[in-house]
Amino acid sequence: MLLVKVYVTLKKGVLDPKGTAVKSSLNSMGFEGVEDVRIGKYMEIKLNIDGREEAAEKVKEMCDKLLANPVIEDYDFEITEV
Amino acid sequence: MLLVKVYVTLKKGVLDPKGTAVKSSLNSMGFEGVEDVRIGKYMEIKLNIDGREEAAEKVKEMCDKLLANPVIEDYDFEITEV
Amino acid sequence: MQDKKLWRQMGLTDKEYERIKEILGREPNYVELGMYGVMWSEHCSYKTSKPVLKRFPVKGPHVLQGPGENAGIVDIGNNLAVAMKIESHNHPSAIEPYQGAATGVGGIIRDIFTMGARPIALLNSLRFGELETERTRYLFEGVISGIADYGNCMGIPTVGGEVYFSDSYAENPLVNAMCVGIIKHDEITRGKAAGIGNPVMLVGARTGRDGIHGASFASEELSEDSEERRPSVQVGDPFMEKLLLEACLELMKTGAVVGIQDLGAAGLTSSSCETASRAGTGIELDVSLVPLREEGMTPYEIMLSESQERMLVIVKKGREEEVRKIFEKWDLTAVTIGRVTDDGMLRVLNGGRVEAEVPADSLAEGAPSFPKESRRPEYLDEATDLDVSCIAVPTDFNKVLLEILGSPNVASKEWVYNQYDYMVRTDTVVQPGSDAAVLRIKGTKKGIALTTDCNGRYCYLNPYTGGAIAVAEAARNLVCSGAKPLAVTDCLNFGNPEKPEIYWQFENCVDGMSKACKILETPVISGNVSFYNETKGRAVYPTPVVGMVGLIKDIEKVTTQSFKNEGDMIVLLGETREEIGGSEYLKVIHGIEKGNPPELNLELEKRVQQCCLEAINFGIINSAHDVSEGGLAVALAECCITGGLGAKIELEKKEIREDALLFGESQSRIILTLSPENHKLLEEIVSKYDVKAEVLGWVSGDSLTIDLIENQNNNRSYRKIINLKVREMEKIWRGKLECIMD
Amino acid sequence: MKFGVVVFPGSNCDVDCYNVVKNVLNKDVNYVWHKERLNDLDEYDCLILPGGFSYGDYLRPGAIARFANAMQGVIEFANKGGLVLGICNGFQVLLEAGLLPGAMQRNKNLKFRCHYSFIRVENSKLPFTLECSEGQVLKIPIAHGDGNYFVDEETLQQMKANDQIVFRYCDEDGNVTEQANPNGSIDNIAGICNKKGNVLGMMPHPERCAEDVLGSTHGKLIFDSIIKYLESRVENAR
Ligand SMILES: Nc1ncnc2c1ncn2[C@@H]1O[C@H](COP(=O)(O)OP(=O)(O)O)[C@@H](O)[C@H]1O
Ligand SMILES: [Mg+2]
Repeated sequence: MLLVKVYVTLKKGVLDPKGTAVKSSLNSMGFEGVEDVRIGKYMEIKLNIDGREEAAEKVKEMCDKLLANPVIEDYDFEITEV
Repeated sequence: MLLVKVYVTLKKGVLDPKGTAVKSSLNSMGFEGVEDVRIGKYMEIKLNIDGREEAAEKVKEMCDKLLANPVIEDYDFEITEV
Repeated sequence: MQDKKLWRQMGLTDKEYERIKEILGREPNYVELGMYGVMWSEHCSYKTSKPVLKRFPVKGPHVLQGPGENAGIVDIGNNLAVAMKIESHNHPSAIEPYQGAATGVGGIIRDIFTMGARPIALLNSLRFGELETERTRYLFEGVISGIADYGNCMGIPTVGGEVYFSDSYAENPLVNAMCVGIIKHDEITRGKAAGIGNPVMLVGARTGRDGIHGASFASEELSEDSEERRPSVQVGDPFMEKLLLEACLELMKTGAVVGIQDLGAAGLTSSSCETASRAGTGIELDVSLVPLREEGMTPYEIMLSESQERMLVIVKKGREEEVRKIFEKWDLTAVTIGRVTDDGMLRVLNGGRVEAEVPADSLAEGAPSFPKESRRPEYLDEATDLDVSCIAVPTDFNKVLLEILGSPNVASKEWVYNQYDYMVRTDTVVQPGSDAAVLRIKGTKKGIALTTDCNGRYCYLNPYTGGAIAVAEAARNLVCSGAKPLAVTDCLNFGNPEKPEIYWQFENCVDGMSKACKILETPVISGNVSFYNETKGRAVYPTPVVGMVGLIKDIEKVTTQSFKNEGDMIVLLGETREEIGGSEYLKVIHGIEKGNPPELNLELEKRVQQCCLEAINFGIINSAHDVSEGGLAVALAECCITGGLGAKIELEKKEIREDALLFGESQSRIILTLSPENHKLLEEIVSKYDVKAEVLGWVSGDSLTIDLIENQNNNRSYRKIINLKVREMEKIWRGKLECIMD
Repeated sequence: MKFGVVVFPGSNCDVDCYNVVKNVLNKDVNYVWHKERLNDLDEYDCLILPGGFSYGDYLRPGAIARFANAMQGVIEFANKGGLVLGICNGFQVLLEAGLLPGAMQRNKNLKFRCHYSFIRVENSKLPFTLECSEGQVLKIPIAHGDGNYFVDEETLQQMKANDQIVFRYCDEDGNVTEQANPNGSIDNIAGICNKKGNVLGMMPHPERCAEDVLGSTHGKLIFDSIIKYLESRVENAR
């Protein structure tokens, strides 16, 4: 079984309403030095595929099609054996 | 400047409607071997604090207080220099 | 089992344990004990409250279903009926406000469509501590978005409710959710497991270890990964519930359903034993057939899981395939897990092995119930001992009015309800923000009005009167919209009933409510009790929330509180007495939460309401608003603000204090406006009902001014005591919550 | 003339759209179930993608719905010039499906917002806005949590050049101000169309304000426009 960790982040230049809100909450809670917060998604996918390469290809396709929105998001992933 | 990567995940056993929906969508799109999907949050925080240890302490506090919901979520983080 | 007194960990008393042994003629095993533990808990069995709830009037010519089913149902004519129910989710919301409130909404929606009704509206009644603390703001914010996200996703408009803030709720917020559905008379379905041999199906979400009775912690049955087995908070899945709703309603139209019951508290255990008990049958089910979300769940866990979004359906034998097809269409699983039997037992199998076997009826109805000791609380003497003459009458009433308008209890709740989709389904004719929400009933000329009400402070100071006022005010709110009050659903929120003082509060509230329900002819058709709302010995204010539905014959005649036309005459129905005890004014301006709450004369109340309704039905009333928290001045200000118009008021100086005149909360008062040429007609109606109607002034300009007229030695002198721009009042009233929260 | 209302699991304004077309406009209307593989939607003249929470809005609003079987048909229908109106969640689906440019994000204040709002008609030459006038202010409800429209600067300029911005949030008098922007949308955008002008996406709900009893009838203008356009198309064909 493979464990795929997918990170979806907002593209540079795209405003991040959630991140902005969290940053200002942190600031108003008294946390100093918080310069920027960006919020994305973290997904864990259990994949029953033999061969990492094939898996990587599939995961890329999943990301392109569904898991990330190419207009505003970038993605990255790691695959480990479990 | 420090870059903190925070991963917030649902605790084991906690229902994940989003993950379930994505899993069944992937299945019906024809992706085979997708056994499970869990969806969490991924955050990137730019922190202007000297000293990783101090930073780690602060980030832990942020997670406990705001970034994660301790009743249903776990979290983990990494700190790197940038 | 004997030596460990395991039953105590499951919340059963020694006496109850003895009773179980008597019923079974043997010692219960672990699974059985767990099932009795939850079913005989206060939450499921009503063992403490039952004897008192019997005092409610529950009958009426239009009642189609009273208490005892998943929801109550009243007739509204045209072969249509309204199903409604309110339920608390206080404790879960205190632990996890978002999910707690969300699953509360999910649960109450299921209660409605379980009856075969299409849910058409949601309301909620909420109590929090004062907004000064961060914790309270967190709870408030979380609860509101939990309610919003669930209801919005379901596409059921959240059209009304109430929010109060008081220290007494700081540790124990109250989250009561109400749902209203519409149904044809011949489509009413009940939670009955009838017909020996009929299959029992489980549909909807998979079963996980959500919210399993806390008692399981310390048990010996927990194995290897017991760390992982901590009962987790229930997480709501409104999308799943939406599918479940549509599938169930579609299914019920096929006639294949014999009985249906949602899985709420005590999950599979309660739904199976209750349906069997109602039908006088038994149920045999096999936990190995239950679709699971997690591995290695024990029969105990499966029977007690409170995973949301599940339904138990008893279908006619031979029609399982039809049922399965409908659920498949909605991407849901439906599996047969058992069948109806004739031996009255709830038998739990695990593959071939019998895991539990107990009389279903004894689980559902067998909890020994005793009235509790009841004693008048001592605090009452102190709390009602208020010498009003020691309270200085303020000099600057403008300032006082603005301050009360900015009190979170009085201020506009827009910050709350703008997060709710209150328009979906396109029936919402009167949106949140008036006295009651109004929905049209498509295909008819009719509408229904909905409200929830309760002033916990009144109930604290005088439970009987407070309970009665809750009912009276709810009815008054409906009447102000042009609706005839029909029926009540109630949610009784109290502290620990084992304390005689709390039990006394409980009894007195119920008695006051019962009296009011009788006189106003609004029977109680469903409800819910939530006890143990207390922390460190401090209980919440007794808070018996009243949800009420009323019928509007002609949707064109709907009335709202806002002033409509320049030049309209303003009339006050009812009478202002010197009553400032327990008022918002005393709390906000003087920091006092004491005194006797206003008196309520129910006969007068009824006449005022009938008078108002007749005038509205006559078509001469342009706006109607009941006078409640903040008194006459606040009510007038609200009419002005929501209508965007000012008013010129002249009040006769009476034998009462000026602060009582402006801010006292005397009951049975309604502010009406009408065109002056209709005044004669109004007077006729008023005299018929022997009600006082005082002309207060006119809708006019962009300010609210109140002049006090004093008659001295045949000299009339005028003194301006209020003079405020509507805009200025609006800014404070509308902006307050947003300003605190954002 | 026939309308189709596409129903995804989790759609909840489907009944409202259906009701308006059927009972207010008295036109033919069908539900189109998401599982249907529609090779040929020619029987329809206009398809409506209704509001709601398709697939719970889990992941991203509209993201999963766009893979529904019926969407293939909708995309072909649109490419052939058929009228497609996406309202609220329907708009989000159109964005995810690439029928319209841009993407939706969480409202700026992170909260769901439901209330009447005002929008200004920026393009009144579309099949959807014929009955409106340029600059006309419509009073119309919004109800969404993710209505914060985003598009990159370059595309925005192209859209402007093509007259693709159809509605913008404004105040009662038609001023496009930041205060009137309920969700943080770029340029106060409330509704856009594709280049050809046959696909419209809008966050506000016209189906909720098409009857007097509900407080505004401005939403009816959109439906009336569609009908007028379709009628004239029939006329022209003759
Ligand atoms: N305060 C009350 N007044 C009237 N009826 C009540 C009250 N509390 C509970 N009931 C009735 O008792 C029955 C059981 O209530 P409850 O356990 O809350 O229902 P559910 O099983 O749906 O959770 C219902 O029919 C309900 O209407
Ligand atoms: Mg129930």
